[in-house]
Amino acid sequence: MSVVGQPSVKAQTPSGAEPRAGRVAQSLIKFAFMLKTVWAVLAALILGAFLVQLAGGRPVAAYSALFEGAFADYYGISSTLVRMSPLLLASLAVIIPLRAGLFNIGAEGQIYIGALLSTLVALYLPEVLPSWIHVIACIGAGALGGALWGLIPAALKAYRGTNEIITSLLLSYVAVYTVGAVLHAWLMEPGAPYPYSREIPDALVLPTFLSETEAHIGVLIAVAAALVIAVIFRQTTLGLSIQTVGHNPHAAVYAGLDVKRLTLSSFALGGAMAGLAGAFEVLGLKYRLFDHFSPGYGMQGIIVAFLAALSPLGSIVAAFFLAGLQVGAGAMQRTTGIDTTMVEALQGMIVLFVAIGLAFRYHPERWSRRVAAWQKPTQGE
Amino acid sequence: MQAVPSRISLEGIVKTFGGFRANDDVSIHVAEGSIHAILGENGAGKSTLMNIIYGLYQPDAGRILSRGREVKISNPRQAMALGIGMVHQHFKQVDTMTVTENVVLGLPGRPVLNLAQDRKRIIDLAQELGFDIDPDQPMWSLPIGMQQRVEILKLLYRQADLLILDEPTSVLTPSEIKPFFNLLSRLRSSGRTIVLITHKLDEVMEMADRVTVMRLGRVVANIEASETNSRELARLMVGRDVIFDVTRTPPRIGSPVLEVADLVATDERGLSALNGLSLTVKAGEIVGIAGVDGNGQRELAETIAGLRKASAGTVKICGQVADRLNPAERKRRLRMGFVPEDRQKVGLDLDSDIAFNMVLRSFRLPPFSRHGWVDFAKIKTHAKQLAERYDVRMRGVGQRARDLSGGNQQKIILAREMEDEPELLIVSQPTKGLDVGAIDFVQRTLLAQRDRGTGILYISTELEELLMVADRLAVIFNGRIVGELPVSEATPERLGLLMTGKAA
Amino acid sequence: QAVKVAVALPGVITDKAFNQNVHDGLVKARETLGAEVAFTENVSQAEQVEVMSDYARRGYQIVVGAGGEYTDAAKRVATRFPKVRVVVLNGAPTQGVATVNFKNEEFGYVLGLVAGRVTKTGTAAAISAQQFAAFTTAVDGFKAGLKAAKPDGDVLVAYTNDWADVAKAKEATLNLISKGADVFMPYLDAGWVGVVQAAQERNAHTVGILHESDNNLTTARLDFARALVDAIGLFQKGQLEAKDYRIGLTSTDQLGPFNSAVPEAVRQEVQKAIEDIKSGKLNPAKG
Amino acid sequence: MFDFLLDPAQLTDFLSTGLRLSIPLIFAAMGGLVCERSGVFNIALEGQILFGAFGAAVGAYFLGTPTGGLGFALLFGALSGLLLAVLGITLRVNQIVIGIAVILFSTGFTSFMSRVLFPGSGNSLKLQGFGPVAIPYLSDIPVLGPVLFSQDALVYVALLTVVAVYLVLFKTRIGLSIRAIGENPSAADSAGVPVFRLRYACVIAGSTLASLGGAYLVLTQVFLFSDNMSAGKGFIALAAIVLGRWQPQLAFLACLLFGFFDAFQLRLQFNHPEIPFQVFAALPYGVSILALVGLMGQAHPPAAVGRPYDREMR
Ligand SMILES: Nc1ncnc2c1ncn2[C@@H]1O[C@H](COP(=O)(O)OP(=O)(O)OP(=O)(O)O)[C@@H](O)[C@H]1O
Ligand SMILES: Nc1ncnc2c1ncn2[C@@H]1O[C@H](COP(=O)(O)OP(=O)(O)OP(=O)(O)O)[C@@H](O)[C@H]1O
Ligand SMILES: [Mg+2]
Ligand SMILES: [Mg+2]
Repeated sequence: MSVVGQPSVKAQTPSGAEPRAGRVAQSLIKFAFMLKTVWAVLAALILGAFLVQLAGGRPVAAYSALFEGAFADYYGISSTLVRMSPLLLASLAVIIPLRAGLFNIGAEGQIYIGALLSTLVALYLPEVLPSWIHVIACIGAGALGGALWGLIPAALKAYRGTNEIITSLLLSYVAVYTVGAVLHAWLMEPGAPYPYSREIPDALVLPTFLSETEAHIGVLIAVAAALVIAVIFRQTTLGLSIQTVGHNPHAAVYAGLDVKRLTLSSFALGGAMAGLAGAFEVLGLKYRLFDHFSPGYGMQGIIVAFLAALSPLGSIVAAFFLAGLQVGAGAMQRTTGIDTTMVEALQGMIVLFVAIGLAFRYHPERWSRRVAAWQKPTQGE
Repeated sequence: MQAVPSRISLEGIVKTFGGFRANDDVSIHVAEGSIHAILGENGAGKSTLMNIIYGLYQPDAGRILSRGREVKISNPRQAMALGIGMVHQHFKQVDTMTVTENVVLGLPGRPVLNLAQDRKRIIDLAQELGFDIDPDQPMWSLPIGMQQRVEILKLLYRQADLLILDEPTSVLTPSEIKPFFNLLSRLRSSGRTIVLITHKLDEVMEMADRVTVMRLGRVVANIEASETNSRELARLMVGRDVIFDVTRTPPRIGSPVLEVADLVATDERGLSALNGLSLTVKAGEIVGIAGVDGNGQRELAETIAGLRKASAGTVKICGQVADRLNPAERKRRLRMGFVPEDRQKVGLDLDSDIAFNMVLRSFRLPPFSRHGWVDFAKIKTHAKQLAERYDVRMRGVGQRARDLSGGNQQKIILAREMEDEPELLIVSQPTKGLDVGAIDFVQRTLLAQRDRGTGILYISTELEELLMVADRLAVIFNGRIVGELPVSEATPERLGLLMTGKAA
Repeated sequence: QAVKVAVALPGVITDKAFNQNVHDGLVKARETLGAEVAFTENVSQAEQVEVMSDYARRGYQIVVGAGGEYTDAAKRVATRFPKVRVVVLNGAPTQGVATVNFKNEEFGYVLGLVAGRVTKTGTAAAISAQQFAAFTTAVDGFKAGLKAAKPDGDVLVAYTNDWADVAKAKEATLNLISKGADVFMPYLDAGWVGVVQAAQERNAHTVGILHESDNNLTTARLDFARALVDAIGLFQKGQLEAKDYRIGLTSTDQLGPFNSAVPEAVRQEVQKAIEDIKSGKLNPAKG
Repeated sequence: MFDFLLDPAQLTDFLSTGLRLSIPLIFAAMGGLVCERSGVFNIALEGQILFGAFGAAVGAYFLGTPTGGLGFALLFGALSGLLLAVLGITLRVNQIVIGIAVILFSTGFTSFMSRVLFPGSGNSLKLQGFGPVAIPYLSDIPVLGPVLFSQDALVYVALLTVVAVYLVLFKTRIGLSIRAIGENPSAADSAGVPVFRLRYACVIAGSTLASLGGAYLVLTQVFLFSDNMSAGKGFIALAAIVLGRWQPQLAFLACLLFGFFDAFQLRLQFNHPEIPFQVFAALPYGVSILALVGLMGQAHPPAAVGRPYDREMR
């Protein structure tokens, strides 16, 4: 019989006595992992360079146009910010319910209904109120619209167990058609060349914070919303409760949480974010309700949400990135004349590569083993 | 060293998880045709080691030899090809499929299924083993002991000759253990090799030929069963002497803290589980619920805790009718603690950290939060204190609950529910899967609670345990209490009759 | 010095319809007028102002929004860049912006007239993706023309909801055929091909807007390419004003070749109708 | 409103339209169903239809035969499936993200390449497609004959696909394994099922099926490629899978439900010009929601769907 000495729990990091070179190599590798998103974008751009070449463009010129157009000049940045606002809000509409374990792929519909309600309040609430109150009412109506539309799949889920992914998706189509039908039957400006409503009163147009651009304060509100959501999830019992429901509904019941109510409220809160995006498109950008006004913000919001690994703060960065990519791609097209469709393909590739990059994680022990293996032959010499 | 050839040998196995060494230079030789027990505290690395043999985990270092030949087992299929079969600690079954489908799954054969034929063969094999199994039942609907029989059937259907059984007896009721051991003996005499993981030392002494004891990822002893005894094994495992007899003072009984009257409730399938059950627990006493698993124990606990709706009857806690209160309110207002039977599904949020799990049921209350704002610093200190007191083996309170071993998960729940000064405490199978040190600790803590005046309802299928800690026993059968008696008058025979509904 | 022209397009330049037609205009302007041209395809509504402003900033003197939905964006860009001439095709008359419109009802009337003379069932149909002004006015004219030829005739209208969905357009047409329609006026982007295919398969006819094909009776050349070239020419002469330009139907040149299924008499009748519209004797929206 | 149901000619057209609108949905839904049953969420169906359509156009254009088109469609579908599998199964990238990224990429890539490969011809390509195949005798039955038995070859393929998917999933050994890895991959792995290999196979096969939906659009419906011609069909197919509770036969019915209501709404539109057409356009979606809500009981997706399997995770 053999009794081995008693190991302690602490002394279990693999070999503390690594050679110096090994440690340097390891920290370099760690650093390289931190930059994985950068590598991903680079890889996509290199692959995309072939497409650019194929489209008859010069990659370097094209890419510098992309970068400048998105981030390096006043108007580019403002466009990026304007685009970022709906993407960010749409991503919050995905993130909040997903933390409760519910997948909302219907942000698009919530955006449309938010825009519709906001427009109705803008056009039909009597202009007796001070305009700033009226503006707030319009914004609130947008949030309310989105929340109500989001409540439908949530309620079906909570009370009937209906799959919320599909109901929210189908309801998106219904929402887009609803806006079309309301415009057609009622709201459309007489003689308009395209289905759109009357213009909202000037007093209700959201102020801009960068002159001569479309950069409306909705952008700032969106960022503020993301911060608030982040705080809710990090610091409040509501956030923790939603998260517990998402992790394990049985444990949530055991913890005394009202799972149905949290289902409803997380979806409604998410919908409200999407609704805000709709309201801002009307109040800050188009000043009217247009048929088919969203270029797919709902779906893009899903991408942002996942690129941000479902973190509201990360969403700010991811939305800024994706918005910059879109704006820059447009600028690249205008500067160099490269085909728009190629630019779309490039965007898809970049998103794909960034997603791949995010999947790679740094495992210290694995790399320390590998580094040690590399060093063996050199030490033998 | 080995006269008998080694069926499987592990040499210098190392396995790390995120820098943590779960197995640290482990070497074991399992002799052909033997029953080899592996013992160790919760989290010692037993399951990890078995998963390595079965090809589910890849070791970072070390060799595996099957019948003396070095092998690389990179997936379970290769393990199966080497004649290795495993029953996991948490069963791996497809709940939605039937017994037959689960048994057939993964086997080679004609592309078109012929389940009728398999079904027949399963029935034959089951008969041979003395199992009473309905092959057409979906897996989820089977009681857990039955599920285990299906798992064993699965291995034998695949003609495994090395059976790895990870804590098989922790899910069995006492009456099921005897035939189970008989089966193991028969399997051994038919030439099969068995690796048995368990926390029950008397089982080891009864069954095993050889014993390996693990501590903190290392092998601390490799020893013939005939050369040792329970006490020594316990000391090797835990690192200190474990005293199995608890000293108890007579109870100081107070007023009732739990009054259950004519409770009626149904289970998930809508079948009646409680049929007018009545029961009282007073302050300062431990009432044990004895019974064969599946006679309404789980439903009783859940109904009292507020997780299940009663269709009739009332539950009074500390003199107040509790029927309309949710679990949190019962805990907060009526000072009721509850240790659920299913720790992973109900008791814990596995994806959150240990600290949060320590306050899972109270994070919305002061001092852990105020006006909706959470005070994480308080939660953390609180968790650290509890973890220390309950000896939770972890890397820190920020670690995910999922990554802990089962025993340590159980300790989190116990700590949380007991440290809140409850007046009523419902504990359901509190020692399931715990090592001897931990069981000892839990029982002492429960007795201390009792002496402080808490009324405890102790539900367990382990008779010995009940006889050791309870003051009074109530026997449950078919959703009703069929007999109550002070523990001094309880004998296993008398209880046995009551538990099978043969005496009233 | 070359004049610089930029266009924002809602669709793609390969649709063999509106977008491609506008793009053709750009190409022609480059070739014949030496203009420096640029364009962006698939401009979403949210980026209209961004795209048009960016062109204005880059020194393009004429910035065109191809479609009525650009009217608002154009107004904003025109205010912000008073030196730039902003043009909207199919746009609503707007202060500070040059809008170019065809008198859709006149073209529609003539197409309806031809359809009415050729139809055997007395039922024709118009198909678009969305309901919008240019289409509805064309349909008004189409109805009036059809009724002039066949007083008890009828015009059905269907929307596919997607400018480019060929399959949907084809199915809509097939169903309209079984409902009795035998002449079709598609007002679509890429989707028109589906209408033509269905008509060919079932021996029905189309009257085209821009496009031509075998079964096509005749085509209304709502020729934005030419309009665009003309506008640029005016600009070069310093004459392109911020006003509403309306292009009427004044000669058979603006129609495509007649199909053999259209009798000579009908061709004469068309000629006559054009004269009457020009002289004001005929109100094409009312008949 | 329903008068067309009484006229055989109109009824035949209505039913044929409904069936034709359903076919791409059926292919995509069966493909998606196979993926989801194996535990992989394939949200990229929309992009794969597009890849299939593009592949069909490329094949038919350069090889000059519809069979060539079919071959390329299958190839493109399989490649897109391989991409999804490598990323989603081996690299464990979030399946939702890669799905959407593939959709984005497919839209741009196919439009762009169609300009490079078919310069100037765009949507006026006139590709060789498959013609209808009349089944003797059966095709003479009034109404049903023309609708069901004198259809294009790919229509029969679609119907056979449904049967095949059903039989494979529920009557074969490999089907049992597929259902198991979608439900509990860890259990299946432990029982000896090659989880990774099988998921690869399902994703590639499923993606290939979805691409057939695109091939159908090009080779039997419109004989040309046009930008973004999938037009949302992939998303509807996703809905049909859920509506059909992950059962092939029910998902098939869900696709028909959708296709027929789409055909129906086209008819309602021109019968009721006074009502905004959007009301009708929304009809198939609304009906699907009602059907989803109205069905008794809950539908549970395969338990492991969307979660990459990692052996060493607890
Ligand atoms: N997949 C994993 N990821 C991270 N940590 C793990 C994993 N598997 C095991 N561990 C850790 O390894 C240690 C050993 O766990 P293991 O399950 O082998 O213990 P055990 O001896 O079987 O305990 P018990 O008796 O409680 O079942 C534990 O600390 C556990 O947290
Ligand atoms: N723990 C793991 N988690 C995720 N992927 C793994 C893991 N182990 C192996 N793989 C992947 O699966 C592939 C096959 O590995 P392995 O042969 O061990 O699995 P398997 O069960 O036999 O599956 P298959 O036979 O289908 O490949 C490897 O190439 C690797 O990419
Ligand atoms: Mg274990
Ligand atoms: Mg393998």
